[in-house]
Amino acid sequence: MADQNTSNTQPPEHKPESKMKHIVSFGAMILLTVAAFVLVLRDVVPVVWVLPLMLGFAVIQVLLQLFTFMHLDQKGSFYYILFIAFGVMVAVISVTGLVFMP
Amino acid sequence: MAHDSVEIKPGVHLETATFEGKNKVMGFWMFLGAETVLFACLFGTYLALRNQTVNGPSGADLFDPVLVAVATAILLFSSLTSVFAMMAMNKLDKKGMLFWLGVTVLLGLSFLVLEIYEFIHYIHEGHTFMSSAFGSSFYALVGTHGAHVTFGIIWISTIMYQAWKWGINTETAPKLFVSSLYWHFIDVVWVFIFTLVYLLGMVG
Amino acid sequence: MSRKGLWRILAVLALAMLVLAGCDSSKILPSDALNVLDPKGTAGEKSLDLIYFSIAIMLVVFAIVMAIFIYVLVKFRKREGVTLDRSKYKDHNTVLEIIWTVLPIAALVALAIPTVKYTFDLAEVPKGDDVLVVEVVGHQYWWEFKYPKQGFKTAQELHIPVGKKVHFKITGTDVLHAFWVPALGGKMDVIPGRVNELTLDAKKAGLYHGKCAELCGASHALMDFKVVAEEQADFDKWLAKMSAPPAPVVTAKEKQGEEIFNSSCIKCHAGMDPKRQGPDLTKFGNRQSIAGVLKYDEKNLKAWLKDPKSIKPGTKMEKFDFLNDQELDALTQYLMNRK
Amino acid sequence: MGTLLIMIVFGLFFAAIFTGGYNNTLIQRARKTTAWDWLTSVDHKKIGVMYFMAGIFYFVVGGLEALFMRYQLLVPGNDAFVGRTFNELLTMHGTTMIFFAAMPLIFGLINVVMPLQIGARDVAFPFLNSLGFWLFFFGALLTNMGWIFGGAPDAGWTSYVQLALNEYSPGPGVDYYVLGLQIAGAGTTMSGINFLVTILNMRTKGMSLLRMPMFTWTSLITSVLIIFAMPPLTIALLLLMMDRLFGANFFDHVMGGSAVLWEHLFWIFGHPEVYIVVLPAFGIMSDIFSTFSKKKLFGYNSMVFATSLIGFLGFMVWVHHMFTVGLGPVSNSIFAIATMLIAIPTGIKVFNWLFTMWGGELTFPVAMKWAIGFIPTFVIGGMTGIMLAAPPADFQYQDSYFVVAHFHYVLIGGTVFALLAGAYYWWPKMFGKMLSERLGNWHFWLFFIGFHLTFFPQHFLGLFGMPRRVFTYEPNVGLEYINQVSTFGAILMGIGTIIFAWNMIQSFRSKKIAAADPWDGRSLEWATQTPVPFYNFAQLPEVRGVDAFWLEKQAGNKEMTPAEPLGKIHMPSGSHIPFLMSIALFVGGWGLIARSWQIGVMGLLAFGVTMFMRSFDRDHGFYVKPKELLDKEAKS
Repeated sequence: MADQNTSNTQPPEHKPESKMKHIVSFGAMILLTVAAFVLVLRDVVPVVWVLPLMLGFAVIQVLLQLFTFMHLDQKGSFYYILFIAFGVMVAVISVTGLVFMP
Repeated sequence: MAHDSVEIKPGVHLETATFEGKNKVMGFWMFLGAETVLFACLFGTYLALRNQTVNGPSGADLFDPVLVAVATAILLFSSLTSVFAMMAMNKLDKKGMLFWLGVTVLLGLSFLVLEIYEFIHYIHEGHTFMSSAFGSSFYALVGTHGAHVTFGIIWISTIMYQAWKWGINTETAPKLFVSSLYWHFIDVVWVFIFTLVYLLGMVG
Repeated sequence: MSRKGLWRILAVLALAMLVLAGCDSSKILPSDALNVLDPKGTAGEKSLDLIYFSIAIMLVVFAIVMAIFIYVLVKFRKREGVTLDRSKYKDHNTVLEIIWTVLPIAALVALAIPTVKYTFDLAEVPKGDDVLVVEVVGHQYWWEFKYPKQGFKTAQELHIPVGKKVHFKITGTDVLHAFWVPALGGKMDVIPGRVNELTLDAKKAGLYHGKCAELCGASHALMDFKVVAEEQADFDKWLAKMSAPPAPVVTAKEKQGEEIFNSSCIKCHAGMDPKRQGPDLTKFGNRQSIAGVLKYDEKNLKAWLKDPKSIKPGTKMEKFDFLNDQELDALTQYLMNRK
Repeated sequence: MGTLLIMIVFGLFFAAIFTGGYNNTLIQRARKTTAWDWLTSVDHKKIGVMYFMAGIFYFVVGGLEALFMRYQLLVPGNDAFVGRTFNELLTMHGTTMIFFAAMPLIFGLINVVMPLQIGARDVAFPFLNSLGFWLFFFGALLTNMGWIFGGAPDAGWTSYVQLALNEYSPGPGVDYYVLGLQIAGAGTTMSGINFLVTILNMRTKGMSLLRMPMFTWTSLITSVLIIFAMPPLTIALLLLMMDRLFGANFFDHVMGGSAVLWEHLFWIFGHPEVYIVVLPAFGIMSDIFSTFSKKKLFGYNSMVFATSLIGFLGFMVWVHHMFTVGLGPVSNSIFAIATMLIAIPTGIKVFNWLFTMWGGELTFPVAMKWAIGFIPTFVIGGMTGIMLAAPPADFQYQDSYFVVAHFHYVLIGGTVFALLAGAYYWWPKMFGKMLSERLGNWHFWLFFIGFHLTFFPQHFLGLFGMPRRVFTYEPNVGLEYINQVSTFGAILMGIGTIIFAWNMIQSFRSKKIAAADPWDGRSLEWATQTPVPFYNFAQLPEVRGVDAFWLEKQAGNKEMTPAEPLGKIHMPSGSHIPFLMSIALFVGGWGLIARSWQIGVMGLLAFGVTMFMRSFDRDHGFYVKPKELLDKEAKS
């Protein structure tokens, strides 16, 4: 990344993205959403499991968003992933603090 | 540096073709990192205060699963259409891109209408911004998200106009790309809102 | 600047300090009433132990750093005509770097162990009949002390028996305050809508000063209270006095004072309106201070009644300047006889 | 209402100027003025200078506030500034020093120096840079407007609820704090993103991350901290604004709100904020030690590691500001240990500085004197910091003068000393002139001695039982003389600052242009000409290692080896939109403070309009041709 300042920029060539990938990812998101709704509206699992499972589904869904829709799976995303990860870390610490130390 | 020499052809990542574009995309990811923490603080506030209803209605009394399911579906779908728009942009297919962006904006608008309807409904039920700490924190969190959606709709519409007038080039492509990132991010936030606000509220 | 100039300034400063110190020791030496370094209770002693222990560790570290620092400054300053063999000075040294990473860790572990132990010690809730429970309520800008078991409350003045654990349940009604008796031990925040707990004791009888340690408004600086630590017998006497029915009103003057009290003061001082609550004055005659900051005498009481805001800015107490001298006299008499 | 009318008139006036409502000749004439040049500049060096000068201004303002407080505390029972007035002074002193003095001074130095150090021609987002500055400027102005209109904020710089709620702080005071800081905070976040992208994307050829000067490294970590620490503050301020302006109930315990929530949000921001202001100070010190020891920084890699670790740990220690809140021994112990951990990377840094000097060839110009003075001072501050990290001991220190002494040792002994060192060190690059060493020595010694006289005794004030933020204290309990010594020290610091001001004025008046490399420097900023041309480098340099310029000088080269042939250089054009945007928010914010919703909404709408102006602004800058460059180079 160091010498972008000077090198004559060669536009990154595009690896063709398939529409299919996004549609599959979208389908998975819908499924996860439905699953979360089912967890809450029907008694399929014990109550203590509802929140962790729901959160798990949400996290998977978000990862799908980030890595397919938001293109974090592409090359050169190292810094982006680093910063989002750090943001998530600070976010988790803050929420934990706010919720568990009232 | 702006290089006039970037060749505009299908399959080129126009959004990061110029130096400005690269900076913009990276800067925007950092902004999203900041937004993550921003929303986390609102979530933390909401979770800390959500049981403080002060004799008002609680989440379990208020939330309607059908409404939330519809809103979620709309927003998820708009995220997909936004991806389609970006794929069209990469193929330099201006018409296709504008079409998908149009769909995205319309879906966003319908989400907004649904949310406004929902808020009006709650206010009739006695759940207002001022009624309790639960009310304040609920509207602060969901309202901030709604404000982001509103801003996104205005933003994307503006850039649609610019793309329509100026075409898809190294100037408009980064803007389009960044606004689509923003739109996905709004969807990401919504995933947590429907999980931690609505579904958790229904569990009690 | 010449070196001479610097020394001149230093010498003047040192002289000034000496002259000042020679004047009046009560202005430079801490008083027993509120000295963290000379605690009169278990909690304060524990805090002080840790303070001294951490200072000791820090002084060792400071000495090491300063020794290297001074050596470097003296040895390696640029001198005309002297050249050092620079090849032997490297720009990194893994062994050294590991040493100054590991040694601090060791020092910190040494500090962390007693820290955690004492943290849990101080949070321990004492049990048994022997424990005196006092409820502390912080108000802008006064302190209310309730003795729930004994069934009375007082303000600005906390009496505790020597040698007994006193368990405080601390809460507030308006803004944040912090309850602090430096001579007895550490502080605890006063948070409305939340009850915090703190355990203190006094090992020696005496009068200790209490402070509000969290910015709470215009008169934050004046939100003082007194802690009277007394032997069990004296404390029991005080309890009896406080629990007894109020002294009868005898003289005509006191009667007049009572009328004035019942027609105006009572609005706030009998706790009818929680938002405008003032201290309970049933046993005002036993107090040692007025408003927590003034010496208890007639003159000060009158000054306070005439213009409380000039003494405590922002206090909710109204002016009683509509009373004429005679009425003021009657009211003061009445108040000071309520024992 | 009168205030509002004036504001409207002013608003129209500015709108007219900027939109061309006036006749064109006037506009043309205005565009040629120096003021317009600075107002619309996107040059990182000019913006840096503006940040720096604004920072100095607020440093003096905050210092005056401190002197007023010290005067009040000279004797017990003094009645010069009591009650609310004193609370306004202490609130504005804290707020001003942290947000309007330390931060802009740091941003000033980062702006001027960092792009030069990495061999860039400008920052990544010149427009955002300018916007960040003007938002800061108008945010700071708005906060200080309280002194004139309706009372300054008086709930402490921490603005703890419920004291900061309408019921206990009636009037607009705290509103100024809430809105002013929100505007300034938005600018800060932008600058953070801008610096970070600049450092990651705009380094010249060969400038790998592990070859960057330490100041650039600390700027990088600080930028990361800014990006992730400002949002909690934004939210805290937003919630407080909702409570005060729109009747929400986040903090009112009667309606289910929580005061502890505010403390959490504030300190989740507040603790990283401490590192935001102190890390760049470490960077400045590292560069200065290295330069004036004529040696490469000792343990460069461990320095980088330590800086990152401090930044990382900075986010998980905030509860040590809240030990007495009653969160229980488990929370307190965890955060106590996390806090102590920070001592380890900090210790690494101190030893690395000492060993940078070890075997060096030390010279002591004023910049180095500040750095030397920094070591013992900062070490004391760090040590009292560890002492404060032990909850049982902290129960006694918390909110007493001991804490005041501690954080002044860190913030003055660390940040201010470093900023003053940086000022003397980089002055020639910033202004093209030198500061007087003679006056500088007076400045240093007076300030240094004054500082220790002011704050060292305050440790004892705290241990003798004096709470902080009090406008008076009891007589005859051992507090009088110590307070007097403290006040005396504060006066010395004041005199030192006056001498510094005089030094600056003398330097501006002097005609002598400084040498390009007056300190025999090591990093790239010294490889530029003085004064630095607006494009910084005619040809971007190629970097071959840490201390790039020094390496070239050692190899016998006078200049850096260029990494590119002489070609046309693209530079961004100036823009008046940032100024306009900030004015819009300023007016809108003031409208909200005055509880005039119309003006508030108008301001926000105007802000929206300026955003469109920006979006549709298709000015892509201009090119500097090689011929012009050569002419310029030849001239100088």
